[in-house]
Amino acid sequence: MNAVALALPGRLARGNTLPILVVSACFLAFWYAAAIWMNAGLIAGRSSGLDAISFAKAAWSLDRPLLPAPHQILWELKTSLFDARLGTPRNLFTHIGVTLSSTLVGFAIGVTLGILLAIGVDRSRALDKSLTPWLVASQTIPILAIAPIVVTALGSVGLKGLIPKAIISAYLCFFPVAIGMAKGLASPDSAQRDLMRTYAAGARTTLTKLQLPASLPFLFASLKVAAAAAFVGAIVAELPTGAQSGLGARLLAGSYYGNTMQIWAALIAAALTASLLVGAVTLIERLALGPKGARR
Amino acid sequence: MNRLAGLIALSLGLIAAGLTLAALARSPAFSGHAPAGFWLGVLLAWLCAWAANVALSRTPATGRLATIRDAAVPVAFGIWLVLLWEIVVDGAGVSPALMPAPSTILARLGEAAPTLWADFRQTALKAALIGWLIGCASGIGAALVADRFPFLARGMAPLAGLASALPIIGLAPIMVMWFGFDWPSKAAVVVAMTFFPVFVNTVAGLAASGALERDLMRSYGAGWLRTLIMLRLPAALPFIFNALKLASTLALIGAIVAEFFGTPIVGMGFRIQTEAAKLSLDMVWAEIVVASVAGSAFYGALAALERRMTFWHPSVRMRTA
Amino acid sequence: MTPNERAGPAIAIRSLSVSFTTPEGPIHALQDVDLDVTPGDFVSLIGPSGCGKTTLMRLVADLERPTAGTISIGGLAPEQARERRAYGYVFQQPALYPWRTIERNVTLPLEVMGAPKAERRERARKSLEQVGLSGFERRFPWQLSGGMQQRASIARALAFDAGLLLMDEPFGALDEIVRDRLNVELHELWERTGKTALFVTHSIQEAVFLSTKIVVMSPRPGKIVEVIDASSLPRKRALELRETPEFLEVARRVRDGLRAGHAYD
Amino acid sequence: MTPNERAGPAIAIRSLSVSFTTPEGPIHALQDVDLDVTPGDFVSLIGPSGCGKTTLMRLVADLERPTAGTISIGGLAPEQARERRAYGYVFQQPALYPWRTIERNVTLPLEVMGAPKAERRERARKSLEQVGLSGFERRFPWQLSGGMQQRASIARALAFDAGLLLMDEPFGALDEIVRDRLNVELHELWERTGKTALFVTHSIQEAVFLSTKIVVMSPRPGKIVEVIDASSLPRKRALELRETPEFLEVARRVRDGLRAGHAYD
Amino acid sequence: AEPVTLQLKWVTQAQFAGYFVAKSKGFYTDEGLDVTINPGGPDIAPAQVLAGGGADVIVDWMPSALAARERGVPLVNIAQPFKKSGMMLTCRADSGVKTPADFKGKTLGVWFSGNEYPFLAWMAKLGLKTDGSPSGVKVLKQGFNVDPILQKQADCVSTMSYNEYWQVIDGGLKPDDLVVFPYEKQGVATLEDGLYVNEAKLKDAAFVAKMAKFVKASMKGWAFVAKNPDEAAAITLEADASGAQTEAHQKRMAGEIAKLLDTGSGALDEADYKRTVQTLLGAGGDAPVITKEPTGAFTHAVTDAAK
Ligand SMILES: Nc1ncnc2c1ncn2[C@@H]1O[C@H](COP(=O)(O)OP(=O)(O)OP(=O)(O)O)[C@@H](O)[C@H]1O
Ligand SMILES: Nc1ncnc2c1ncn2[C@@H]1O[C@H](COP(=O)(O)OP(=O)(O)OP(=O)(O)O)[C@@H](O)[C@H]1O
Ligand SMILES: Cc1ncc(C[n+]2csc(CCO)c2C)c(N)n1
Ligand SMILES: [Mg+2]
Ligand SMILES: [Mg+2]
Repeated sequence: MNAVALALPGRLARGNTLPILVVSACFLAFWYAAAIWMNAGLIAGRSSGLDAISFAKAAWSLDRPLLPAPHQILWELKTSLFDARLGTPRNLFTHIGVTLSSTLVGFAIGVTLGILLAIGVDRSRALDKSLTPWLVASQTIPILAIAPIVVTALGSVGLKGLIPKAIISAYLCFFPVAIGMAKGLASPDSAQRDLMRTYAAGARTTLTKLQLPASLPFLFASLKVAAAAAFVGAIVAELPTGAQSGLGARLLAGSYYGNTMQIWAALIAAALTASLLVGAVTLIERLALGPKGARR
Repeated sequence: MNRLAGLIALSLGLIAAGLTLAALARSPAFSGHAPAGFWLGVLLAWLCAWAANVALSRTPATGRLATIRDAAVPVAFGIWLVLLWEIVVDGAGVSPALMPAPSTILARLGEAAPTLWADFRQTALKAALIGWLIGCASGIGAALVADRFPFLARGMAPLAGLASALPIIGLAPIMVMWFGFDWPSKAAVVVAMTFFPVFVNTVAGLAASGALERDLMRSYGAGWLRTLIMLRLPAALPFIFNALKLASTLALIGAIVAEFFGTPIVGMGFRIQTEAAKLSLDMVWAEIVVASVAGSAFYGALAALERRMTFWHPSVRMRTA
Repeated sequence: MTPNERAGPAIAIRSLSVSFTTPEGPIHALQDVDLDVTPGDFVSLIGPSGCGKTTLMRLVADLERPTAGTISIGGLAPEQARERRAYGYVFQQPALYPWRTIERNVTLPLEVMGAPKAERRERARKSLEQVGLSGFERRFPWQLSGGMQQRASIARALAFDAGLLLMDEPFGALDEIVRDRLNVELHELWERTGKTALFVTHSIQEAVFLSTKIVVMSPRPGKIVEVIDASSLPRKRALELRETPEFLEVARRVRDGLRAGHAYD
Repeated sequence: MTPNERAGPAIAIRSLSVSFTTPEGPIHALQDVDLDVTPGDFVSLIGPSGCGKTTLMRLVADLERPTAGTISIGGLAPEQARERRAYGYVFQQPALYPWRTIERNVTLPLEVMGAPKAERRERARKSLEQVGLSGFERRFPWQLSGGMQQRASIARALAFDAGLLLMDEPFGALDEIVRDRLNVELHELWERTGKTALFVTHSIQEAVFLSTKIVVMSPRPGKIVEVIDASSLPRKRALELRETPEFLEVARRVRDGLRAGHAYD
Repeated sequence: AEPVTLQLKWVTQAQFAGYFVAKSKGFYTDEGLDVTINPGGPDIAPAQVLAGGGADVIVDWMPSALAARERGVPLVNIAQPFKKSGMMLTCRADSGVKTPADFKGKTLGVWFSGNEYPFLAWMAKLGLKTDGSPSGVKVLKQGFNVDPILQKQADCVSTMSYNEYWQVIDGGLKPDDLVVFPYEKQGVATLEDGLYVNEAKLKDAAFVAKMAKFVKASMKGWAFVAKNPDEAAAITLEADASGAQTEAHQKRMAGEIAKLLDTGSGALDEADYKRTVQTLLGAGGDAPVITKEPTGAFTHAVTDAAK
């Protein structure tokens, strides 16, 4: 491997490209091997006396494999993303859009709530002492497990469709934001705070001129976590609530009809979308904080 | 001292008043159609309780008394939360199929204790705990390997990024396919859920030791393993503990949700799901209470261990000072 | 409104004591401190690490409350003085805000106090020039060396033109040459404006060069050992003064005072 | 095995250059540096902030690689010297490990090198005594003042008895009295043991007091301006030496050299 | 038009074709109704939706409806388009199960969430324990698919004659590889897919009239399904927002559904009702489905008004 590295142009060898290529290749090879190994049982039952190559081929082209080969997933992704008519339920983009829209609404609600809570907790000692332990405890409630109850309960007060899913997303993402933001608001050191005191600055000025700017790196770090959490929240909220569209519904339908490929395709699509979401937050962070990121 | 005792007595008195109001809301005369005056009373009592809490939290205290005060404030707040819940459910006559009263949940906790224990063993002690242990251990192990072989780490970065963006819960049906119905498939989901946060945080923690501190080890001609044991692992502990705490909440939730995709007929997720469908929400909430108490206790234990092991870290020092 | 417009001492400290409560018991940081600062005085505090110099400054600035005793600043309580923005404070650390450029760090106090934009920029320009940082307006603090950051924080205190300057080891992070230069600059500024200054340093030479009065302190608990008058030295000073016998004599007295109060070993 | 058991210079530096690549282009930290250090020499590096003193020390310690030129330490390459634990390094910051007590910080190098427990404790006791920290063995670093932390880090370098001492501004954080005391201690240690020392300081007085040779540097790119010989001063020194004309003469030469190379304004 | 919300018990599929047809063909509009059909899912308990006011009328199975009734949600059956049960237990022949007597010690996949009652009743009748004790059967909570039987994780799984059974076939097992036990033939059949409303609302004559129109139009839809299963399947497919259903499967399902229907007035047959109640009462056990004979659990008022 070293010889290869030396033979390659310097930049390639020194950068991340080569390691990524090598590791990805190993990973794919491992996957294909695993696909043969795991699917062997399914083939053996049906057709016997195959030579090694046709055996591998068979293992990589099963309809309902235990582990589909990567190219099968890619093919499924391509079919469901680009071959199916746009805007129809058969096109995966439709489902990504549905999940994304409730993710974004939930994210907006959760982030707003998280920031307000953090400011409240920062301002009021009573609120901090009373609320903080319960906020931590609230995260141990398996909200995802009671999503159906939540959805029906919300339905009974007239909240339907996108909103219940968004509320579950918001529940999952307000906590990291509140914690991160509270940390950020408390992050200025005593010298930085004392400086404001020497200027006889009030609480509001201290908040806008010192605490808010100081908390931005913390906020963005937790926004990334929150974006991923909101997305997972939206997907999982779709699982048990009988949502008809969305990536969660797609996973469920795949599972219901034993369509392994559809599950994998939905999973990969979800991972890509989540990466994009986190990427978008990172981009905003860059724009807001400059290339130095945290700036310290 | 006097002020503290007085305020705690006041809080207790107000809680007694709240209990009376709750009993009133349950009485046939009020249940389901409490008059406006009643609600006004509830509001008043609650405002008084909040004011007492504000005063309590502002009371100066040191040492033991401060500990008492810091415990009393959230406890009083929590008790009132439960009281309000009880009063609203009873007083407004909310259907038990939508939201049961805390008193009913409590009763159910007692009656169904054996079932709850069996479910707890299946989901928390087997799936969640074992999955958590494996996930955390392999996360830390993988981080060490990645640290030892930077080539691997650089190559794995994008794959790890993508994998950690997977909604891991979606793996549950696949895991059932691979590992069967019983707890191992749930533990596998928990492993997948906890692995990445632990891996990422450990990697960050291993990078946390300062350049100067590392130069010091270098100036002693210390190798990778020695530097790891004497410097980088201790310096990484705060990060690792953060991940372990996060993973502990993920683990129980993951194990519960994974049971949606097929289980033997025991387990917290199984119970929540089937009882919810039968409209026995008191049982559902009883399971949730068990999950929250167990989750908080585990989290608390980890936090205590963290404080002991990272006593030197500024964030811990500040709290004890 | 600045303290030296009033009659009486600029700062009057009477039987001041401070102790901090810690888990291991109380720490007596200052005990029974009395001090008078006349308007236009330049007073240096010198003493071993941990003797309470910073604590004393913080008390004057109303960043800490005394356990006993009183402080008056031009007749006002420290809190009122702070609220009237009677002083500029240079901390031991630069305490620059990393998300603001050097210029916007310097204009920060003016922003808080609501000065118009044009004035803010003009004042920033001037005070950055005074500390030799012209041309670094658009840089961020982390792009400057430690010494330059400290100078920026001095510029920030100068930009907002208070009658009383509180400076806590402002030149600690600088090398000798730059330090000498800034000593001269600070001296000239003080001489020209007639501000009152309270100044902390570890350097005997610096203390003697800048001050009209040198307060020598001793630790555990922090006390004033001696107040040495340096007004015998000329009011206008240049670096050469440091080689004169008068200067060396005052320096010797300071050193003796320090040694007397020193608690090491 | 220690360098001064060998013939030839303890450190020999030949046409050494270092530049750092940064996103804004290369920074030339050192250019064409030549230096010889005889075994038993005490060599001080002095120069304005950013002139490359720390960089030069780090190169000797094999914590940085040169862009051009060679370094030999008692005939060995820096890497070999480091692996044979030929030097003790005191960094500009204390770099103590917060999870270890002061004692266990001091025994850290001995642990790495596999010394038996009893010997570790005995050596720690001795070197903590040397820096005046007896009684603080069980404390943690954050419970000590900055100056005490710096002293602990000196004790750590002394505990492990290398023939070559690299000290980067070890006394920067201390007040004058303590600093004077430690100057005397360090001088006596050096005198007694015959170690070779490379020492960075910002204080002219300190440099002259301790050294047999003073290297004056100038910044951008870091160069040696002048090497001033101080071996004309007696080998055994006491603080009073600082008032003698010979001492003041050497100090003046250092100051002039510094001023010549200084790039400020 | 009067609004009506219908909550289905399961995802959009030909099992509910009658309602989709009625909506698509305008039978509801003809009656002056504006019907919204909400699909269900694995964890949608229609009774809970009804209790929460999320629907006017729901499709549910009678065992869970009666259980909900005992737990304080007063469901009343207003119509019963499905005459026969489609529920079966499907076993692998190679597991050695030939008759119910062979179940002992075997692993059986069962649906929960209120759908387990007929199974529990059956096992009670066979005298087999379901709590995991060795003298009984091992019960798995079956997921959404039939993988457990395909992968031999279970010896038998629950199937509907119109749906999961065919997935087993599609999964590669031949009918000869399977042994099926339809509940109808085991004498433990319970009524499935009835229409239920909240008892309190039935006091309102206007509501009864509205439901009468709804049932009438729905039965018209079911009659259409019985005659044109293929077209009904196509209409269902159109209504499917998940995009996961296939035409072949839906056509087959519509054909199987037609065999279970009673395309008359939709009125509940009291004999069927009695049989269901007896089966459930017989189930007993520690957590009985129902403990006493229900009263007022069905009404003919709506179907009478629809005539
Ligand atoms: N917030 C605090 N809590 C407890 N002790 C404190 C606090 N602030 C200062 N002290 C203690 O009070 C004493 C005086 O501290 P102070 O910072 O005023 O010293 P100093 O003279 O400024 O020292 P240096 O020269 O090192 O800056 C020290 O012993 C210090 O440990
Ligand atoms: N890792 C690095 N990357 C880029 N530039 C560096 C790096 N290390 C040092 N420099 C630059 O090299 C020059 C010399 O730095 P060095 O730390 O050796 O100075 P110094 O003489 O020790 O200064 P001081 O007295 O402030 O400690 C400086 O201009 C510094 O900015
Ligand atoms: C997880 C789960 N599986 C099955 C059912 C039961 N069920 C209700 S309608 C219907 C017909 C589908 O073919 C079936 C099988 C359920 N409620 N939840
Ligand atoms: Mg200080
Ligand atoms: Mg340096």
